[in-house]
Amino acid sequence: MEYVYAALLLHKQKKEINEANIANVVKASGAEVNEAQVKALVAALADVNIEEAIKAAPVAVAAPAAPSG
Amino acid sequence: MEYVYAALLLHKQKKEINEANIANVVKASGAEVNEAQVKALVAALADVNIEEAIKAAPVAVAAPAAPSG
Amino acid sequence: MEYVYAALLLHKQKKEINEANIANVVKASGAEVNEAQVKALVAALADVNIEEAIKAAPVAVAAPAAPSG
Amino acid sequence: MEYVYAALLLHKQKKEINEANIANVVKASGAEVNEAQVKALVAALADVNIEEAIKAAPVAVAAPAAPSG
Amino acid sequence: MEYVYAALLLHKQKKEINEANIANVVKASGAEVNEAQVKALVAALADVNIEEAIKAAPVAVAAPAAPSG
Amino acid sequence: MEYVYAALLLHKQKKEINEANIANVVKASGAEVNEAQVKALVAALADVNIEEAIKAAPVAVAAPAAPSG
Amino acid sequence: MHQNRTKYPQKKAQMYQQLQELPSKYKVIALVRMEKVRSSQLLPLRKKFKGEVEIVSIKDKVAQKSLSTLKIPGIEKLAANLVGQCVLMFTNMSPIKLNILLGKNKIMMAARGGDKASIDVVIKAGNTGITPGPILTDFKEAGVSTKIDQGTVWITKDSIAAKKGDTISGKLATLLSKLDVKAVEAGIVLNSALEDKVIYNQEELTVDVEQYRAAFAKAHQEALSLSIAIGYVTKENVNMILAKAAQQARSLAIEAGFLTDDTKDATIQRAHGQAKSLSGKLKGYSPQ
Repeated sequence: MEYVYAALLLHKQKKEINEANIANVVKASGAEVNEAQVKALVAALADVNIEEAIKAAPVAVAAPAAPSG
Repeated sequence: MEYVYAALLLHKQKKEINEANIANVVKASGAEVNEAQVKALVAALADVNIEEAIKAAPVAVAAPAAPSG
Repeated sequence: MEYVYAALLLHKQKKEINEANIANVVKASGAEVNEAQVKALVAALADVNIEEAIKAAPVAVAAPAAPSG
Repeated sequence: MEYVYAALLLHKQKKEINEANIANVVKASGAEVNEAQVKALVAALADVNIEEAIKAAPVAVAAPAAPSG
Repeated sequence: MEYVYAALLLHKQKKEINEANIANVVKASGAEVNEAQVKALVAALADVNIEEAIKAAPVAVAAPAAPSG
Repeated sequence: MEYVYAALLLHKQKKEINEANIANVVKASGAEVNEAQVKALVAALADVNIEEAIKAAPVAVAAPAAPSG
Repeated sequence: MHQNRTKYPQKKAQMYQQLQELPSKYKVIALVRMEKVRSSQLLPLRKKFKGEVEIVSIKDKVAQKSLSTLKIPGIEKLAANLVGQCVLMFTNMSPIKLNILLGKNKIMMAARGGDKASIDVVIKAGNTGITPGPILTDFKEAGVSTKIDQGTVWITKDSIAAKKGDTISGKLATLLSKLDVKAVEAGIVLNSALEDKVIYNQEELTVDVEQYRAAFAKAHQEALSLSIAIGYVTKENVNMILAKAAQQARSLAIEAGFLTDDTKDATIQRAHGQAKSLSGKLKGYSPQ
């Protein structure tokens, strides 16, 4: 999930979500960067409107109805 | 929210969530760091169980649709 | 209530659910047959529509699995 | 589902759930026994804690929620 | 459940879901293949629209008893 | 998603989820293997408790924000 | 004490004879005590169970006399339960089943003073056809508002004269019977039954059908749960198993932060939701 956090961080700062930027952010956290994950993330996000995605309010989970019998 | 993303990124990488680390991550994203925000966040996080908090996050669940048959 | 499984088995196979058939199935499971229980079950079917009864399972939205750790 | 009923009948009677026993129960119901189905069930039940499994909330399928946008 | 995963993998790749293909996938995972389970799965899938089934919002049926864990 | 199915298949069989095994399973389905995806998935799964993760609350497919076509 | 009758009344003689024959024609003899049953209940049952159950209404002494001559094992125990006016039912169906069917065939009857209302007793608005008189007081006491129009008593609006469970007074019972409103649900319950040498008492004849209904639902549900948990595919559960497997894959992809076409958006929402959930717990910090 760390790469997704990095992408959201960039998004929030209105920075471009590209491989270099994500790698930079993850590296700055002190962790090693997995290039495959970076690549996969950037590719997957290419057609995603992050602003819309995070606006879609998650629906609360309803408690199971009491069994009727 | 960017500082919270940074904190989650550190948490996920099992890195210490302190002012320097958060500042580093945010800086790496290319943004300027607001020291006061960082301080406030680190202070506030001291009392919080991050693992529990992120597990409590609502999950997008489909609205229960009418059973189709 | 284990005889209910025997009745469901017969029902599924479209066999008649009578005392002899239930007794046979239960006996085949290696258990002793309690005649009174068999009688009561078969009698209850006078007022129980198995197909409807098994469809009557209450549907609820899943509660999020309680995080176990 | 008839083989599962047979397995649960055996389970409730605290009898061993093996191919021979399931086949016996199904045969006693007057139906022909599909050996492959019996084998498949017994294989799938290996290592399973039945008591726990029957308590699990089965997932039912509702129609996909209508997209909201 | 492993056979179901194999079927979904084939489905996703738009490959035919037949006994040989499922057996191949399961075998490739290094496990032994239970022919009966493969047969049963393929037979059950014959009339199913997989695309619809996996899109369906899973709704849990209320458990007969509160899950213990 | 096919790589995730492959991972689940391995998990279910108690086989190691590594690049070679996932690649093998996907290859057996007759599809070409995208090495980068395999690498990314294996890396992403490294810290994940799969048993817990698959128990997580159901997630709907319906994505109102992103048109898939 | 009794005067010896020189001639048995013909009706009793017939019944005596009937009881000599019926027990050999049917496997089951069931007894109903008439103290709780009115003869008007029997007619619809006779119709309903025609060909399946023969219903004989009889005095205890005649029945005892006739049955005691029969060589049917256990009959003496049944005869011992005969008190006063009785109804005997002869059938080949299981006495428990008969009891359940009788329970399903309850009928609404006019209440007598002291009965408890089985339902909310509603007196409908409209013309009662009753000429005004002292009855107006009865209506008033029952809380029913009336008016007089063209020489008859009209009820101005639907009124509840008694709530379910209320005891109905003799006066109200009379009023209800004049209005032909039935307030009491009457069912027949078997007191005992003889089948194949075994005598069943009232308790043994009573089966909680709802319990069985629930047991069937639960048993099937358990089978469904088990089959899904173990991935044993059948026609009934194949859709659920596919949904579950696909669901597990989605959950895993999201938890791992591995973006797939199906789960991208949900993963971003999840990450953002976690940030929101976390920030919601932070005191003195509000993210900008």
